[in-house]
Amino acid sequence: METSGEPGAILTMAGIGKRFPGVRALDEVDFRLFPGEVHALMGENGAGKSTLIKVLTGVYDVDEGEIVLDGTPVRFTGPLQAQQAGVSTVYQEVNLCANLSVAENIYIGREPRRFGAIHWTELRRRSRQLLDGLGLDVDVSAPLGSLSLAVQQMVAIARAIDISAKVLILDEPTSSLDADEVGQLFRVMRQLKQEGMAILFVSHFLDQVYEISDRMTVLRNGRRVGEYATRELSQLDLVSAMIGKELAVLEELEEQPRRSLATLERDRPVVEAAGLGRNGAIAPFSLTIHRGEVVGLAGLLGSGRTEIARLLFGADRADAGELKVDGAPVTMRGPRAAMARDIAFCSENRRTEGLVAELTVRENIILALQAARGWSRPLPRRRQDELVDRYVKALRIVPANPEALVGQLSGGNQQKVLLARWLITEPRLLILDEPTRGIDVGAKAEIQRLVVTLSDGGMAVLFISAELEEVLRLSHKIAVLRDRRMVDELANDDEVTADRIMAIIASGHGAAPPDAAGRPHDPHDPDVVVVREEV
Amino acid sequence: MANLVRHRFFWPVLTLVVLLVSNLFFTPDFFAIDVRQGHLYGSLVDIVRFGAPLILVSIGMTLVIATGGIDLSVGSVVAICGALACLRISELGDQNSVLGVLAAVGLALGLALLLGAWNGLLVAQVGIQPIIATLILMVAGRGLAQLITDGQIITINSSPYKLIGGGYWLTVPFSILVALLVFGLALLLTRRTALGLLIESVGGNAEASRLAGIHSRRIIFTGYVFAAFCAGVAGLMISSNVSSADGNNAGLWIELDAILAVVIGGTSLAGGRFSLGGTVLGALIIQTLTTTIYSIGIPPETTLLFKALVVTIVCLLQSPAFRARVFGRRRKPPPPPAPEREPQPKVEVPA
Amino acid sequence: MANLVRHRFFWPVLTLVVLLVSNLFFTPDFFAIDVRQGHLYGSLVDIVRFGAPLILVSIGMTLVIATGGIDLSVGSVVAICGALACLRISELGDQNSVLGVLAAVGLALGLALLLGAWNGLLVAQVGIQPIIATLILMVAGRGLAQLITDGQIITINSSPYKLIGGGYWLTVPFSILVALLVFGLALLLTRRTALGLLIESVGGNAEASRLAGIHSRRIIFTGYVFAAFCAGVAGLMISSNVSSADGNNAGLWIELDAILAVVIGGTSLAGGRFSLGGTVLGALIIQTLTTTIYSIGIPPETTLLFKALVVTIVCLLQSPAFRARVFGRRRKPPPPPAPEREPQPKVEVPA
Amino acid sequence: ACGGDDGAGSGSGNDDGKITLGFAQVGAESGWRTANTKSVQDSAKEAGIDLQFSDAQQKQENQIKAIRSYITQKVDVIAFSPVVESGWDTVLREAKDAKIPVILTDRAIDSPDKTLYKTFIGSDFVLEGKKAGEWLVTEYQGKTEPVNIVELQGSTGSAPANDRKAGFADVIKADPKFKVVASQTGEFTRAKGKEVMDAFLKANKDIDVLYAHNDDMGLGAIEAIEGAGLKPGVDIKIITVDAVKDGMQALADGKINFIVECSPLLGPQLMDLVKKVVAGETVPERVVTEETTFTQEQAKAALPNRQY
Ligand SMILES: Nc1ncnc2c1ncn2[C@@H]1O[C@H](COP(=O)(O)OP(=O)(O)OP(=O)(O)O)[C@@H](O)[C@H]1O
Ligand SMILES: Nc1ncnc2c1ncn2[C@@H]1O[C@H](COP(=O)(O)OP(=O)(O)OP(=O)(O)O)[C@@H](O)[C@H]1O
Ligand SMILES: [Mg+2]
Ligand SMILES: [Mg+2]
Repeated sequence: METSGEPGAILTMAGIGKRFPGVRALDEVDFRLFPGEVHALMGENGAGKSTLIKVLTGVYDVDEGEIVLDGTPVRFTGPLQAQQAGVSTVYQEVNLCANLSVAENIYIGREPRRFGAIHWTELRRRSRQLLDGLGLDVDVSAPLGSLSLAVQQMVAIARAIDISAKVLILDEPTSSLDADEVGQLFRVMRQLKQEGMAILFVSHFLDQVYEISDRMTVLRNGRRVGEYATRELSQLDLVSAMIGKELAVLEELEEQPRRSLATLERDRPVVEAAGLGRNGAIAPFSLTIHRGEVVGLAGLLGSGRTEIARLLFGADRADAGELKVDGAPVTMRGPRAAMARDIAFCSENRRTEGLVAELTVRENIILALQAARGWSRPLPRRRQDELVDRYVKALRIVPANPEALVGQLSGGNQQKVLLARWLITEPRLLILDEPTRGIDVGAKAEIQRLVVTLSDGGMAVLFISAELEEVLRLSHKIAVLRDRRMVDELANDDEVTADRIMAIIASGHGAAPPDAAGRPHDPHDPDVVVVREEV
Repeated sequence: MANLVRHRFFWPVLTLVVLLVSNLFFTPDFFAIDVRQGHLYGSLVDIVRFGAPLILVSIGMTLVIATGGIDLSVGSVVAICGALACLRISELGDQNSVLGVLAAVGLALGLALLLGAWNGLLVAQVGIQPIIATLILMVAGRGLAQLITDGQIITINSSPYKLIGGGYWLTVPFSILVALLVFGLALLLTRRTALGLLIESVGGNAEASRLAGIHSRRIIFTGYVFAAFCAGVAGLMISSNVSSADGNNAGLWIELDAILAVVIGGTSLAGGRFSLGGTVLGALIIQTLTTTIYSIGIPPETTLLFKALVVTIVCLLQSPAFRARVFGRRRKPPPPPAPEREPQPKVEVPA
Repeated sequence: MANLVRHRFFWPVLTLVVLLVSNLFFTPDFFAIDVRQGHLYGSLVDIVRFGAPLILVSIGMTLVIATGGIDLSVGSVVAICGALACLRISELGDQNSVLGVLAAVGLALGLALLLGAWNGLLVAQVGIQPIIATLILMVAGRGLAQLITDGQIITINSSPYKLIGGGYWLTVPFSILVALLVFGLALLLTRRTALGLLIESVGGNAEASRLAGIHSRRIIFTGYVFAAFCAGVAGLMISSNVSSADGNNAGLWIELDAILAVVIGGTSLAGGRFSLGGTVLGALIIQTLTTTIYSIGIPPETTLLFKALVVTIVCLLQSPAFRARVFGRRRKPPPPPAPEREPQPKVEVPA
Repeated sequence: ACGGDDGAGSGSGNDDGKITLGFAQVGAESGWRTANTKSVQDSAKEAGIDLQFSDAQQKQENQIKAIRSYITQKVDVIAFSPVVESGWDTVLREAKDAKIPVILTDRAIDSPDKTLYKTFIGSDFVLEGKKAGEWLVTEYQGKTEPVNIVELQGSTGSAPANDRKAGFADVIKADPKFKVVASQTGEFTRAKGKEVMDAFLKANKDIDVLYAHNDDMGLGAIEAIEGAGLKPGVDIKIITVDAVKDGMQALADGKINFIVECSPLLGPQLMDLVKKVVAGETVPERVVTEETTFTQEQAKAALPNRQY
């Protein structure tokens, strides 16, 4: 290939290779990106997508191969150089400074100035404008760390979009976004595309990929499988290209029977929350989860789903209401108290609240089980290996090396490790907060199947996902949240559709669910309104 | 009122006021300030004057700590700079030659910058952990200072040099002016330009900053150079104040006082957000504490205990967890090392 | 071979060997070990014997650092424990009474545990940053030690007490046995139980550990208590070795040596992974360095520079970034404080 | 020029006629220093002098601050034991301007302006070194074979260490048979003294004499010598400086051969001087503390009524 790259392409990567100790992350990968297109980079977890992006933007050195940007060969020494050359990137893990404000995060490194000094009012004005454009209404001077992961992701996107670049790279930008935000993002992406920007997009949501992309490149095990026009490749073909075999994953998923409350034998509740709430976080709610039941939480970004999970697990303390486990009232003093009652909580932000990056896969997986046993009764090594092996296989964690450091795993594989940690504790109530975030189609189906199997075996599950379809598919019962209050609870049956839930969220009320005492619960009852919000 | 109490400077200012007022019982004219022989004179002036070196060192330390580092070598830099300047001046034919003194001062400050660059190099380029990297210079620097002074104390007799630490300018002690100048400079550099923001970003999340295209290394490097520069000026001041350089004892323990001042001022040792004003306040508290110990005549055996007691109280008051337990239920996000049971730091935003 | 070079102990061990061998040029029988009067005798034995207190303190420091903290107060704890034990023994009717000595030792160690608990409380419960929290005890502790000794050096004459730091048991210096015992205990506790994993997890990510059901606070607390205990034993050893307690100088600067030992041993100050074996190695390197300085007759004025030089070399060798540049192209991800990409030849070094 | 009357009469806050003495101590770094402090405190009480006392924790800065605070408090006399030798001109001039007389104790200062202080009372460290050297010369008189000496210095750069080394070297340099084979700092502490001596013993086969700048290092070294299976005082002759109780005991036990006294008990002499200065009497420029040397026999005799 000539040095000037592919004619017409803004970016050409040829024969790219990258090794990490023990892993060949990229092997002879070619890639082309044209102006005015959205190009999806597809592949299983650990296929090398993020690595390709990092190699391109100078986060990692390239071992071999050639990168041509706009006709000139380049080899960036760091993200700054890439940015200056017109490549703007949102990396997979949200990488912002939690201690700085939203506005500062958006403009850091390119602050608007006046007389050499930072023009603070301008900085805030522009940030607000930019976020408005993405349909996000947040206080731009709030510290970023106080906002949910999804908002942080939107901020990162806003920052990247604002850098008027030639190439925009988005590595799994939608992994924790709701349909609404995804819509906003796509609107902006289309507009940028119109203006001639080249966009590289990574996502495990096939629907999104088909909706937005023009072409796609598929990676498998660090090698390029091929480049396709989106229109010409069926979803099934895409999946088999990614996975490498004719796996009828999608069909299987379609076939999965809708769970229904009718089929569930409601013996005894595992947990019952009555009027449980926390000032400023979630208004008092009532929720009962039975043995073998999957309860889904539906709601928009920031609607308070995570808060419910945290209260049930004792990660935060409730300041109102009552919580019963097995019929006995308890005060959750902390995660340990919950774990002692066989409750497990797989948190949504794997990086800050989940994994310990410098520990190995094995150590991360056994961590919760070991914590529950106490320090003096170490899990015998043989048993550790057994458990870890089983879940590495079951969840197809790559690399399948239990002694690899978790921090060096790809995002999706990290998520699987976190899930494995809680599965081996064999809980009676498993709280899953966005368990499928950043997980590839194959593994997602695997996890969904797992939830079904587990609940069939009597485990109670509280399932939170930004993907409404997933919630609908798995849950016996769905609680709908809006503005940090539970507005409805519905038994999942054929009547219940995504549209109907969206309608409930939009209108703010549905058929009032009965609360723990069996008495109908009116969401507008002033007694249960504990200060909704204070700014 | 509640707002006042919650202001981040409330507790430090209160401590300072309490310390100052408690002096009044032992020295009734403690707050008196008058002009004698054209010089401002009074206990309060003395506190700032003697506190000036600590203020300087603490300002530099603040920036280093904000980048997520720490600088243990400032005490040695103080000693080295004082020693070098005094050595050069002692070698002058005419110790009162202004040019000669300026040259000596310039040389000493140049060396300070170099020492800072060495620290910065070890931390930012080589990647040695800050405590260790600066520990090296802390140890080596004492040795260097001793070599410069030849293990002796160099005494000089130079009125231009004397000005820096012991002189007056328009009735105000010159050292106070220098400290003010450096403080103003640091404020200007960090708050009027983007430097402060960049430092906070690097200290808050170095990796994210790098991905955002910030030259983290350069920022960190600059921090150490600036800290060494401040320490150098402090070294000149201390040696000028006593017209001599003591390689062994000049600046001994000043790094710990400076770290303390930074923390009392509300900057977290974990890096990130910093407050220069708070640091100056912290340094003043420490200096006032020292002065108080002398003026109320704490017996020497208990001086250390007394000092520790006051510091403990200030630190407790600064701790959100402690305040919450003692003064009421308003809680703040937990500091990293004590993660349990604290409520989540969720700031409410109208959704 | 390449594997050997990449072993994490390769560079520390190499340094130690080089230091030891270089002694051979000055003291030909440096490696000779013989038995005199039923005691093991030789320079190598001395290094371990005199290094025992540092080894002890460093072991405790390792665990504290692994939880993401640091303990500056160990030196003061050394002084306090030595002082208390000696005071009690000096008050005994019969200083050779084994029971009396045991009681004194027990009392001193009990106090050490208490002091550790104080540190742990401030850090884990109140949430004061570790450097500051332990700085308080560092300052106050010296005062306390002086109060206990009344500013004097307490001299005792007790053969049972003498055993701890200066005695022999089956020809082996008792202090070496004690250090071995504590080392073994720490290894056992952290590696045969799950404690090590829990500590590493807390040090790596405290919030994630909390959510995984680990009592982070309790772990952190325990770390400080253990560190103080180790320091207490070291204090007994030091005072026993010279049969006297010096509240002012015992354990001075030992915290810095211990931190250094921990880092040389390959444990990151950021917390997380730790290596007790590496720490012992690090402590031995530091002690060997000190002995080397005596035996090759480095003049006192330059000992500090020499010490810093060796430490710098060790730290450089431990730095992956530096090794990459000097020894070849094998690269590792950069350590946290140096966030930017591995040095490219292009990266300007503003020095 | 004598400001005694002025200071006491008009300025002082205490008009009860009692003399106020501001004493700025170096610190509490050793037992010697503590005895010194006690002596000053006790004799002040005895002499009916009101004592303001401060501890500089070995820092000149602190000491200057303390002196300044005495000036502010308008005490009658300031006495201090300078941490270091130089850098006192300014603060002493301030005292002079405030007409407060100053007395130096125990350590001298290095200033060309002798009018800054009234007098200096204290030991002469160079002389102490010389006394140590002289004993050695006498001890080895008539012998020709080389004498290997090891020296344990005080804290590097401190005045006693510098002077005791210099005085000793000055005397022994006359005879080439005296050879200092190793000299290292033991930082004035027992633990370091022991550690360094241990290394000396390993590195030097043939040590005849140990000269330690204070008793504590000597006591530490004795332990090391015993540990090596040698007899201190016999196989290796030991000279130390200070004569604290523990040192005297060792001397009496024959483990040390000779001690040069460096007495901390200058309290009574100091109080005398204070009274004289306040009364406006002239005092000598230099008052040397009453000090002696001890051999083993003298130690046995002196030990029972040794106070520190
Ligand atoms: N710093 C590193 N050190 C060692 N191995 C690494 C490192 N970064 C990535 N890898 C390995 O490289 C491979 C590719 O990872 P990459 O992050 O590119 O996957 P991905 O396609 O982005 O996956 P996902 O969809 O899960 O995000 C993985 O096997 C991963 O373990
Ligand atoms: N659209 C928004 N506008 C403003 N603030 C928001 C928005 N979405 C989330 N937040 C902030 O995020 C915080 C946390 O949201 P929370 O995690 O409770 O929501 P969630 O329902 O779990 O959302 P997610 O879908 O991200 O899991 C809220 O306290 C709120 O401050
Ligand atoms: Mg990825
Ligand atoms: Mg959530």
